[in-house]
Amino acid sequence: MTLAEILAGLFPQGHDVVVTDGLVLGTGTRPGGGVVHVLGVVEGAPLGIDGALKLAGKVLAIARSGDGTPILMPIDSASQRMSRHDELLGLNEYLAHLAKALMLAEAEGHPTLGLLYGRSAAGAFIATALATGHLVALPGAHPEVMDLPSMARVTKLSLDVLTEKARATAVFAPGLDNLVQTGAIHEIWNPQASLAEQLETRLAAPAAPGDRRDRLGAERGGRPLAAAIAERVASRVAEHA
Amino acid sequence: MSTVFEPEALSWYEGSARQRIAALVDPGSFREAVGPEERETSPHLALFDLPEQFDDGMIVGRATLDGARILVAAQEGRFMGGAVGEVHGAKLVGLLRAAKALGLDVLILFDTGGVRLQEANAGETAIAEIMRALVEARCAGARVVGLVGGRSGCYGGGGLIAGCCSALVVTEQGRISVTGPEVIETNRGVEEFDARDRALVWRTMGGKHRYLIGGADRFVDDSPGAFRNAVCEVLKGPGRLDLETLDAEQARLEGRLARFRTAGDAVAIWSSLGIDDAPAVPGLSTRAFRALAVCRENADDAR
Amino acid sequence: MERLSYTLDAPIPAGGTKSQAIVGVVASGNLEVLLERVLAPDRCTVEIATAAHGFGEVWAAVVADFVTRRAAGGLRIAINDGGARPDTVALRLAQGARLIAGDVP
Amino acid sequence: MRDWATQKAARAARIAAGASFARGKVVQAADLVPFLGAVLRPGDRVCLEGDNQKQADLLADALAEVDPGVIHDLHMVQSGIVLPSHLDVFEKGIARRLDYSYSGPQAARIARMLYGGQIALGAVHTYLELFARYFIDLTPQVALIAAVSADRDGNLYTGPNTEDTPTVVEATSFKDGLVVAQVGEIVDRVPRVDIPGDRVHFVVEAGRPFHVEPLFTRDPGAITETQILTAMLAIKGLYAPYGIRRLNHGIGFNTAAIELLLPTYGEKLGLRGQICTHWALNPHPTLIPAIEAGWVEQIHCFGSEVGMDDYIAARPDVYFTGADGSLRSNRAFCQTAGLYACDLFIGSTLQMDLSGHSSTVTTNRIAGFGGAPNMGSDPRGRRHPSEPWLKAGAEAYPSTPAPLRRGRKLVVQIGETFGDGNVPLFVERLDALALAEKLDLPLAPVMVYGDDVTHIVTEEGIANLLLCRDADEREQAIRGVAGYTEIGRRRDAGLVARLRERGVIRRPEDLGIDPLDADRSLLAARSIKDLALASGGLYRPPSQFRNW
Repeated sequence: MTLAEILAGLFPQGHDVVVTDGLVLGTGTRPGGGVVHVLGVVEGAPLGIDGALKLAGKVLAIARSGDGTPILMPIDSASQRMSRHDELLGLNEYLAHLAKALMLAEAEGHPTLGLLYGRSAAGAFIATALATGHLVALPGAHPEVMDLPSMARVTKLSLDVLTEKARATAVFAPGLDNLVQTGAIHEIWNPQASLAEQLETRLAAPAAPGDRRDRLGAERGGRPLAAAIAERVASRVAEHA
Repeated sequence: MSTVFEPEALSWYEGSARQRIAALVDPGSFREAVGPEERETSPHLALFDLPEQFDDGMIVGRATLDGARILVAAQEGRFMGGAVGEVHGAKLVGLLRAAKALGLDVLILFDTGGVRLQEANAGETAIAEIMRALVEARCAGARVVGLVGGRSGCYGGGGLIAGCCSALVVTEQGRISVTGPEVIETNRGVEEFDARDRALVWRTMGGKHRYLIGGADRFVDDSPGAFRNAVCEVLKGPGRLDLETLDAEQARLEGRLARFRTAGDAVAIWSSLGIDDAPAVPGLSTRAFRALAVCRENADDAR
Repeated sequence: MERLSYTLDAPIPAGGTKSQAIVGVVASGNLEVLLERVLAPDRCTVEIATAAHGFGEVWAAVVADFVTRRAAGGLRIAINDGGARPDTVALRLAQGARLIAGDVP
Repeated sequence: MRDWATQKAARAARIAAGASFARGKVVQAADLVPFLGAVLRPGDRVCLEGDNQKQADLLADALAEVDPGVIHDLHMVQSGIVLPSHLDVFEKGIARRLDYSYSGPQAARIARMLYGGQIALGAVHTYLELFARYFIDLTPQVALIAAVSADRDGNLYTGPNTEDTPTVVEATSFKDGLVVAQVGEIVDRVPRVDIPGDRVHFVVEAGRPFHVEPLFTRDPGAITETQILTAMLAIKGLYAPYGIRRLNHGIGFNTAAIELLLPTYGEKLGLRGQICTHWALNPHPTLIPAIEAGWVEQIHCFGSEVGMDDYIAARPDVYFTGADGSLRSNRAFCQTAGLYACDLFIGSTLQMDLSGHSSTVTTNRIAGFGGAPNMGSDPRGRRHPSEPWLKAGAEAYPSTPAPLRRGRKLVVQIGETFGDGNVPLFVERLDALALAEKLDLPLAPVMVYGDDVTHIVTEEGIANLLLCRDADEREQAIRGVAGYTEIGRRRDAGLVARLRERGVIRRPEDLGIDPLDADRSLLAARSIKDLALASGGLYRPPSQFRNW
């Protein structure tokens, strides 16, 4: 689906969303008349220091309003911008700042909903979609940490061998299903059904207490150990303390 | 007349994660949680016929520092380059969740190349969970201090986690970055980044540069004692994370971007900070460098 | 990975009272050695998981020398090996025996 | 009547041919390829200067571009096969025969080309041996050399990396050969005259310095505990008892560890002033802490080392320096010094057999020798006594009356029993023998012959071969320090125990060394940065060695 189709589906009442240099900003009107803030990275753009800062500034402005307006973050990005200049200026701080801003906005009562409909990768994925409180995806989305050819280079395994291994486990190969199985993506929306209804259902759902991605990963089999280990560490540390 | 160089007993850079913890916290105070004897190794490395490590390269537990209770996590940068896999990441998630519940400060001894490729999806998700748990712990009042001075630096997702910490202590060897030099070179060509030019790597991502642009809060010698002193100092400061903090960080990062948008190289940035002999910065001793670095961009506790 | 396992008579009981010790890291040419005091003081077992295949004879010789020369009685030893050379293996084993004896912090 | 000056006439013809591309002696870099085409003749013996350090790289690249239809069948007589272009000339048919010494970086490619018959090999020499042949039967007709700067008369400044240049020029120019120099820049007045201008016929300005490989920089960060143990054994078990003051070190990490242990471990043993005072050695950065601690009286160098120039210039009491203040190195003289004036050579190898023969050749890699066979041999022409030399002689020939007893130079092989990738150091049969068979060579490329080796140091201990009385003892002494290699595991335990009682084999514990003390904290510097700091900022390491 294109961004225009998605926005039209999400906001039949209309929206004022514009895309500039790969960043999407604006609001959409909800059926009941309220609005949803829309901000994200689209058109396969990489996320660099300026983009991250711009998005974070917007998120912080929303958070300061304290009106509880939800934030929807559509994502179809590349990875973080890979450049010497971005790193020179401290890209890690800019990306982390954006992620923190999203989490703070959520803590201030603005539900954050990631909507992955295209690609996303590595640090850009972490700083955007994975920093939202709830991440949904549309079929056709293609998240990846590293593509298989690059992985083949690093691991010195042939592409065939890697592809074969990818059949046995969800844990390393790119792709939507694999990240659903690890629990990174909470749910996949149905593009045939009304996106607006699915959005409203989601926004009406009570906020889940805490981060349950590791438990999802255990339930879905993509991350068999993470939840149990985290829990065990937390309880052992508490015992000692 | 120079004298013989006499190294301190333990170099942070050379030490193992366990040695670093032992030398950092109060002697004998560290209690590991889910230690190597529990053999919680990676369930995924066998698929690649790779050796496992009993602690999966992540050591977590509690300890005391100057008598105060703290939580500690340390990455072993030599095992899989300190990369974050499922178990490795989950241990830190659990520790940070405990920090929130217990209201205890946390030290993270970074040493990582980022996500572990052989379990990339698990590692990527774990980093997102770590960041969330870290932010929640900080919102609950815990300080989370990152220590960066290991062999593998603090790359990829590690750099993002570091960016969420309330304070960072770095050494000259410590590198903080998202994309590593080799990856930039592979993707963009050697003209963009010559990864073999190590001086370039360090002046772009190394501890001195990060300290000068306000990307780190303390710059210390490569020794546990130096880290300990700096950690004790920053633990006295505020670590609170709220909108005010992030507004201040927004202003700080906007200021940096405006000031150095056109700078092509670290040396140009250092010059514009007012350092007369900027090319000499990498060669300076810690003491000389800190004296010179009074003109640095301040981090203002805004992170 | 190749897995090897040895059970030996150990003439010298491990010193000290620590229940466990660990030395080394798993990296190319390096290894970790986990020692646990769980056996009778005249026995020693060594389990090895190694990335380097076909060195069984060498491991047997290194382990036998270690148990003869160092205080290894009572120890269950587990090794994860990243293809370390025998001299490194022998050194780590000796460091482990010293560590569990409490000679060094 | 016989013309007794044909060679002079030939050179005059070359100069005349080259002059059309030159203004005075100066040739433009852009004209280099046609210029070389004009001054060279098919079948010429050509010395293209290059050793394990400096390279006449501009000239090498140009030579590889000449038309093989015009210039072919050259006979290359040069120290180093190091740059890709050094082999390109063979691949293109410009050159055919080769006599050389060292080929480290091109070891794999030269092996393939030798097997493929693209190179007709004369011999692999040691440096001094090749230099000697320049004056007897391998005199170059054309020498293509490298210098830092030149004036318009052709006076050359070779700077700290003088290395082979004086020898090459001496042999070529005084036997009516043609000398062409590449220089970084042409100046009005050179800082010092290393080569007088009347020996140099053409000069080309490269506009950049010649390439130099930092071959002698060893990062202390990479030194292992086992290497430290071998270094402790060498210091306490060899340097101290023999009182080794005059010596040469190889370039491996074991010897770098020795250098870094002198101010710490050596100091603790009270050995300062007793050992390691006079050296034939390149300016190893790892020796800086020992120099600063007052261990070293003087050092003569084969070449320089990248980043060490300022440090050397600031320590003229230690190094040989010129009127301009910078290092004067000279490979031929330093090799001679290493051969005749040193009491010990210690270095590493890739393979050693049960007779003690060692080689760095494997079936896929032919690295050549460099200076090792010269350093690592007993000079039969030596006549001056010294304590270590006499003591070693007494151990080797106990029944010979002292006044007629030769001394022995200590030739020590040091290394871990297993190398990279768990490859054993000790083997039944050297790969060099297989290579000799495959290439039909009359002589296997053995780096150090077994009868020159006096001691072997591994982490298991020291074998003193001087004390072995027959081949069987010798074999068991070697097996006795061969660790867990197959050679080591197949030792005769009883005989090895007896050798140990006689002190032929000495274990760490026999020397009061606890292997668990072999810790990196013993190193006087644990990183390149430590070395730079120890030098007071005078040592400026090349970028690839930095982590700051």
